[in-house]
Amino acid sequence: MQWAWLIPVFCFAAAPVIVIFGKFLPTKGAFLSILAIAGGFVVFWFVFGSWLDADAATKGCFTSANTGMLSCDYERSWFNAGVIGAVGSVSLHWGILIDPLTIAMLGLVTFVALMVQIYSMAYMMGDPRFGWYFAVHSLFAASMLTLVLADNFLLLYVAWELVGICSYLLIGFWHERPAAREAAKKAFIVTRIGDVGLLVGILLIWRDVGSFSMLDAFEAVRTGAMSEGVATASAILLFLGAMGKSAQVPFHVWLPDAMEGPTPVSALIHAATMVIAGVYLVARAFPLFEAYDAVPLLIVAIVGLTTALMAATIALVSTDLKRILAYSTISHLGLMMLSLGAFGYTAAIFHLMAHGFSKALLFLGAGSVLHSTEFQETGEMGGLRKVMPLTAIVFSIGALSLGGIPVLAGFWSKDEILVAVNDNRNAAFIILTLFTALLSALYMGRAMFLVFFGELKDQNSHVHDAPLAMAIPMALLGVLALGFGFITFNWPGSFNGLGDFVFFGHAEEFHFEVWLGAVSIVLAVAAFMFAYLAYAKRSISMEATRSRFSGVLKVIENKYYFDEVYQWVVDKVVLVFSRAVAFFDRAIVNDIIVNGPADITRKFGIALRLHVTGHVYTYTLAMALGTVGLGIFVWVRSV
Amino acid sequence: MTSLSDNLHLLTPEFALAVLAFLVFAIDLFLPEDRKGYLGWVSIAGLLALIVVSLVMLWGEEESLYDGLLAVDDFALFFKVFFMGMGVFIILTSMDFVEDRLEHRGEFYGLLLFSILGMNLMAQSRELLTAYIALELLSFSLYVLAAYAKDDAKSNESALKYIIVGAVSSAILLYGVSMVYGVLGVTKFEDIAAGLAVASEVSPALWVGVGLILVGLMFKISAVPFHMWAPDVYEGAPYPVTAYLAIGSKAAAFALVLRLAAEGFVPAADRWEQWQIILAVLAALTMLLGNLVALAQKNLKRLMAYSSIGHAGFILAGIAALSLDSDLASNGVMFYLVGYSITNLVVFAALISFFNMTGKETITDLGGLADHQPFLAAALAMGLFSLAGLPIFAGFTMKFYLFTAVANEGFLWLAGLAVFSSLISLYYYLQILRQVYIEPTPASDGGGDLLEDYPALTKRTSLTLLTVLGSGMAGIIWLGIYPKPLIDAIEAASRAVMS
Amino acid sequence: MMNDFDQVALLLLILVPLAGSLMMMFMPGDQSKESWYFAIFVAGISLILSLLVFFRYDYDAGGFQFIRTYEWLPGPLDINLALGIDGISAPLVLLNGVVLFGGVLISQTITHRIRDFFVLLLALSAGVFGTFAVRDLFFLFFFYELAVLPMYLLIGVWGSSTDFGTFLRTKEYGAMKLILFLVAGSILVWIGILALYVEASDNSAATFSLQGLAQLSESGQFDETFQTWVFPLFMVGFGVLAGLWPFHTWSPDGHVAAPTAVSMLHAGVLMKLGAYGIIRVGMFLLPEGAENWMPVLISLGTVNVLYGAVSAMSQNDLKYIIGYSSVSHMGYVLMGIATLDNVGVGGAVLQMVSHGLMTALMFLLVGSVYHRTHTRDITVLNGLASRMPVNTFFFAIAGLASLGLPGLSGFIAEFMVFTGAFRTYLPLAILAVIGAALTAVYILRLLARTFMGEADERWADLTDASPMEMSVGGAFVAIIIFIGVWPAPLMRVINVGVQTIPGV
Amino acid sequence: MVDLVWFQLLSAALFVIGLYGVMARRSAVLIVMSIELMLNAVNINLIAAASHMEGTGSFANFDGQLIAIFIITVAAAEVGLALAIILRMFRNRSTVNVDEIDLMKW
Repeated sequence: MQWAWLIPVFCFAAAPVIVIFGKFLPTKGAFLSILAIAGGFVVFWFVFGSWLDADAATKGCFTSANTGMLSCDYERSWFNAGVIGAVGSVSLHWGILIDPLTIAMLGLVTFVALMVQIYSMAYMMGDPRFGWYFAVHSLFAASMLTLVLADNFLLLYVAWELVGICSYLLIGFWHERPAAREAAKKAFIVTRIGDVGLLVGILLIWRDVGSFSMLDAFEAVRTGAMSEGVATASAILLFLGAMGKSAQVPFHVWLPDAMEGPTPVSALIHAATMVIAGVYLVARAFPLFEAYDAVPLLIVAIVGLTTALMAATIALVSTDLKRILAYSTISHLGLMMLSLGAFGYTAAIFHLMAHGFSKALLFLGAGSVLHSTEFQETGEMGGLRKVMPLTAIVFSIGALSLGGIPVLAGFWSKDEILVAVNDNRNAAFIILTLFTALLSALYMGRAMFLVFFGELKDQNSHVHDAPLAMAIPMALLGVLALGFGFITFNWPGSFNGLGDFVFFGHAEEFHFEVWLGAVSIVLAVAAFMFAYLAYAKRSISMEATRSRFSGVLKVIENKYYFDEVYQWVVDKVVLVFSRAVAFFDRAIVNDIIVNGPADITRKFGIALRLHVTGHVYTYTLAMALGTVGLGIFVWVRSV
Repeated sequence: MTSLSDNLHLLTPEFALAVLAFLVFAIDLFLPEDRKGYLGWVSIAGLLALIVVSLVMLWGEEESLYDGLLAVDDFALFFKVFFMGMGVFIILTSMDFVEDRLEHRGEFYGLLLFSILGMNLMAQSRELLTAYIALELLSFSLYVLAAYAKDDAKSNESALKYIIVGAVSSAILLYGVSMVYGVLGVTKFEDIAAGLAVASEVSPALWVGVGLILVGLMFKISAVPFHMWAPDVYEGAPYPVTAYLAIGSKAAAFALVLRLAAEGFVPAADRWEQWQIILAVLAALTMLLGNLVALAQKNLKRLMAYSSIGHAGFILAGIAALSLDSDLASNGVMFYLVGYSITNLVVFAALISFFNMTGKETITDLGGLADHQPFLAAALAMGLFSLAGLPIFAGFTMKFYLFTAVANEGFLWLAGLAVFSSLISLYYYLQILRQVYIEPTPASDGGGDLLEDYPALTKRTSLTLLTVLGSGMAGIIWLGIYPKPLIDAIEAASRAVMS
Repeated sequence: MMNDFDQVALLLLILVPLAGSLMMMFMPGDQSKESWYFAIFVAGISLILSLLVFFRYDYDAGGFQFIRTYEWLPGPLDINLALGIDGISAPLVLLNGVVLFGGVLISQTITHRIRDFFVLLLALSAGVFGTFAVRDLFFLFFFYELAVLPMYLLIGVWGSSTDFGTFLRTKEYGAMKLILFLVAGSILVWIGILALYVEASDNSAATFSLQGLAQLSESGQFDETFQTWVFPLFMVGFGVLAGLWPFHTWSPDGHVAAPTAVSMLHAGVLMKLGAYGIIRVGMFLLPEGAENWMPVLISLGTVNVLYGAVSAMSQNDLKYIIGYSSVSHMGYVLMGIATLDNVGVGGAVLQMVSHGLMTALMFLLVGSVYHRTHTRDITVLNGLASRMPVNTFFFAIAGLASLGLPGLSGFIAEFMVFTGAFRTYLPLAILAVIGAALTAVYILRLLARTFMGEADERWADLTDASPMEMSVGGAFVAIIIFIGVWPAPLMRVINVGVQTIPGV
Repeated sequence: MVDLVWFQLLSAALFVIGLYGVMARRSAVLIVMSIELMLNAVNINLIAAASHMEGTGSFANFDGQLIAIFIITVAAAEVGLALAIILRMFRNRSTVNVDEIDLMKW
């Protein structure tokens, strides 16, 4: 288990090698990247295995007093700020913390990243910056893996930022396109705003606890050494960071634009890296959130629900395939947050994974579509199942899973969330959550039927299905999206369900609220039926509805005007302010405060020189006056 | 009681210098016009020989001659060597100029030698009348030298202004002497000190007397408000004379002031404390006004005049900081004088060299100099940086030393003001360097550039000026990096007057 | 053998560039390439010396090492060339060695009065080495001024004037402003030094030796009133060179006018002299004064951070952006110093090194771009990435280091500064963190405008960085990454240095 | 014997008149003459002071007379020099009016 650090290091090592030597290697070094992540995936299984074998007596392992899970912590000194042992010095460490949460995340990240990379081999073939793409991909995966392994907040922040920069590089991969350029910038800066909160939160915790170690912080919360104020404040600040990364309202604006990157990148960002980091952070720092009165969790729940609802409505009216998927991601991230906010720790992680596999699948499928049709608008598609059956099948699996159709992974995880919300939050929450679930099924159905069902357009008749390198990952992910949900059950004798593996406080049994399950099934099925009728069969016309709700629609189609408001703030406030400061610097500080005295001195000199008149009698007069003046000076002083 | 002629041999350098000067005048009568340049070399050889003689003969002597009128001590020796050395370099600097632009070349060197004699005596005199005579010997030579370009109206004007203001200041000085004499009945420095120290309440007449003596001397060092002659005289006088005024006459005046203050005023500690503040105020005014007005100058010589007024303010601050407790201030003053003289010598040598080539003397004419005459430009840069007080040049160490001394005597505000004035001076020094290094060669009246009008600009600097520049630059850097040998000599000199 | 070296190491460190500069004055041929080769040679030796000094500094022993005192002017002034470096100056010496060597290497683009350029550049670096290596107030000031003085000519002669439409910035203006500002700052320093001497002298222990003065300070000879009025002299005086707001405007204007190598040394090393001075003189000798003034310094530092960042956001000239970013980043240094916390001050020192490297790298790259495109206007430049991928990559690294990306040196430094500030001045520390986020805005704007986007056809013939620029830039990038990933070797040295500061 | 104060007052008056002359006169020659007046004031002061010195005889301290003689000599030389310069001035500029002698100023 001590060797878990190898998982990210493989990928870290691959990146510079590809950048520097990529030109001389076959496939421009892409194979190295895949090898590295595959290596990571293999090591993951060893780590998993050794965790299963471990108990509290194993070196570095203990049963966490906070979570109750068996955790293993290994650290190594990074550097010291201040001489070791001196008052006020700070020791910083590389450290890994392995507990079921980490293991779950490791599995998800390594697997999805591996799939996406294999897929990319085919998808990105022929791009001039093929090698660079894989190098950044490696770095991306490595950063994300470090993030989930980190045992202290500092290392987490390091990885957090690296994830951010990698997403910047990948979103802006086709930087020649202005849209990509701007999207990358937007992604980085918006998440960076959240990061301020994260960093301040981390430092606040450190200020109170005196250590960056998460375990120390949690311990302090548990024993009450950390006051309620600090705990609440820092939890909220951490959540700010999570909001940025996980695209929660109002920081969600970057995610839809991030579609400008290559589609496999979107798959990676949406499924296994970047956006789930926020959810992971809240889960990881859960002791802080739920301490005292758990005020932060209420905030998390509200933000999560708002996000889920708002994004779902937008997804419903988007016509761009990737955008639908993007808003769907935002919506589901909101659900995960909501789940966490409703104490549904296990449910959130479960949904995170289920969603991860499904969304990766959807994006890869969408990528396959875009790759061969070169369209992004759903209006240009339709009936594609006839020309690309495999893609159609896997996409449908993903869509159904996220839509919440039973036995698929998404159904089970969503159900867990509903249970958690029902148990811990009031009726308004559960109603809105169910409504979100309905919307979710509706837009998934809409996307699926619009793209793959209905009439095949002539322009798409030449379209072919995905090549092997793209097909295999899709197929593998499809299997997971289908069957992953079953790990939530008790399998007597071998596995007691996810609730027994990842949990907070105490292990949970799988349980199923019948009325809730029934309602959600009904809603989901109804939604898909409706979508089929409306978008595949076209037997229900949407025009009437559209015109009736045109006002609301306009707001939704404009994404609630978030972009416009931000744009206005940037143009009219930030930039104007910056120009004002720059002008102040030049006109006031420089021209008046700096040049002013200089000019005055020079002018003073110019004026003063006139005292030398050129007439010799002035000179003697000055001498005489000077003498008298000296006399007066002496006299005044002596009096 | 020793006879008046007992130790007469100790004055050998002065006698020899007088003889040398007369010799130069005499030979001048017989030399054909084209060989009069030899006289310069004769003077140089004589001065060098006298430096050696002085060093060998007078090393460590501590005597008082003529019943205490003249001192033969380390202080006098130091300045003697310094003045004669400066004389050598001034002659070297002026040779080309005199050759090309002046008549009566022989007398030029003779007068120069007389003025050096006057300076030597100023550093030696310990009595007011003797000091006055020595001062006039120097001044008269300078009046004539200032008027040396006799067909140049500016030269005439400068000499006229100089002599009128100079004579008035002499009269004031003498009036002060008469007052002091009237009250105390003595004129020797040490007796004055004794008289000042004894009197419980100094009579107003004595106050006036001492004050007027100070005024007379302040004129010589061009302290504000007795400075107005300086810019006009500097501007009008022939270039080498300007250099000499800035270097020699100022140093000699300070040598006299230093000895007078050290032997005549400082020992009367209570009085001195009262006068210190007066001198400090004068110093403050001088450094500020000199540097401020220099900002507005366009003529190089005039600018250097104001610059030298500013520097006089710095040195005056050092005089104000003299005290019985420590030699720091007198060391600082002497160090500053030496460093300032060497630096100014380099600057003037470079400017004279440029003037010899073009006959131009405004700042803008220097444009593009670095392209035609990199060596001159470098020398100028070094000199000006040194004047501005930047390391690794003499200016930095000497300012640091002097200002430390000033601050240490309790005049931190004055030291601060001095440092601030240095900043102002940096601006106008850099304006010169800007022309030299950054601006292009200016267009001439004929439309071409200066180079076409003055092909001499591309010629090499003459060997004599090169010697001056080379040794001056070496001196600047030497004093800037390792001034200890000089400081050792200065400490010995200052012990002679301060103890 | 190595012990002998230790005896003279610091003297050599100062003398090699100084002697090189003086020797070069007398080399024939102002326009010849030989001057460049010779300068490379001298800078190379300096680099080796600084490497040796840094790596032979024994951080276990700590304190001042390579101590050597040469008698210079004993007696009442007690000025001696006392040499020695501690954990604070050792990294800075190394930084200067690296930046100087890099700056000289890429200066082959200087074609006008080559010799004079290197004469001045080497003199400047001798001053920098000297400032870091001496333990005497006189010599500290001596070398400090020496480092400043060549700037006027370096900018004035080899710089460039730029017309910004609404206003004009000539090189003469930039150069004059720079030097007047810096010398004005040193006036305050000078007065402070005099005050220290006088105070020591009044306690009948007249000396300029830093060690001697520190002992006086320790034994309580400088009372609090004295410390409180003298410290601001040093704080503002040295602060001017560190770009302390509102005395910062010389810096962006100076950068805009300066040639590449000069900008590198100027922003990379010279500005650090100011911060170093505050630590070495202000904090070591006047700890109580420092304590009383720190709230002011940290506030100004915070203003620096935010003001610099906000100003940089709307600039269109590459050098202005980087110039203002220097103002902003030096704010972290000042903040770190002002925390009086061993982590914060350590962060400040590390930030000096880190900022020195990354800003030097940025100026190198701007120089490279400007040399090829003849413009620095980011509204004109576009899509350079496809023409100069290596430059782009380096610039991205430097920019990311500057916005505090983990894994690069800037993060560690800024993080430590924040840490220190969090412990002492929480509200300001939060503002500083926000400042770090603002950095991202202008850096990404710069990267996006300049390097990303469709390559203009005007740039069709552009070449990438020259091999020389590539190797220098690569070395800088490598160091930046190295420090970012594994700062321990550097921090060990800095820690022992910071530990000795009284009051920390 | 007349009290010393009267001599000193006479001397002071003479000195100030001379100084006034230097400032008020526009002819260089007259300025030089005024300077002579100032120097003579000094001489009166010196000789009077010397004759009033306390001591064994009436000429116990004759330094004052000595100085006066020196001053007379030097003054003579000074006048000669000044007149020579004024002469050159007149040759070159045809004027000795100091109002017009201001080629150099500021």
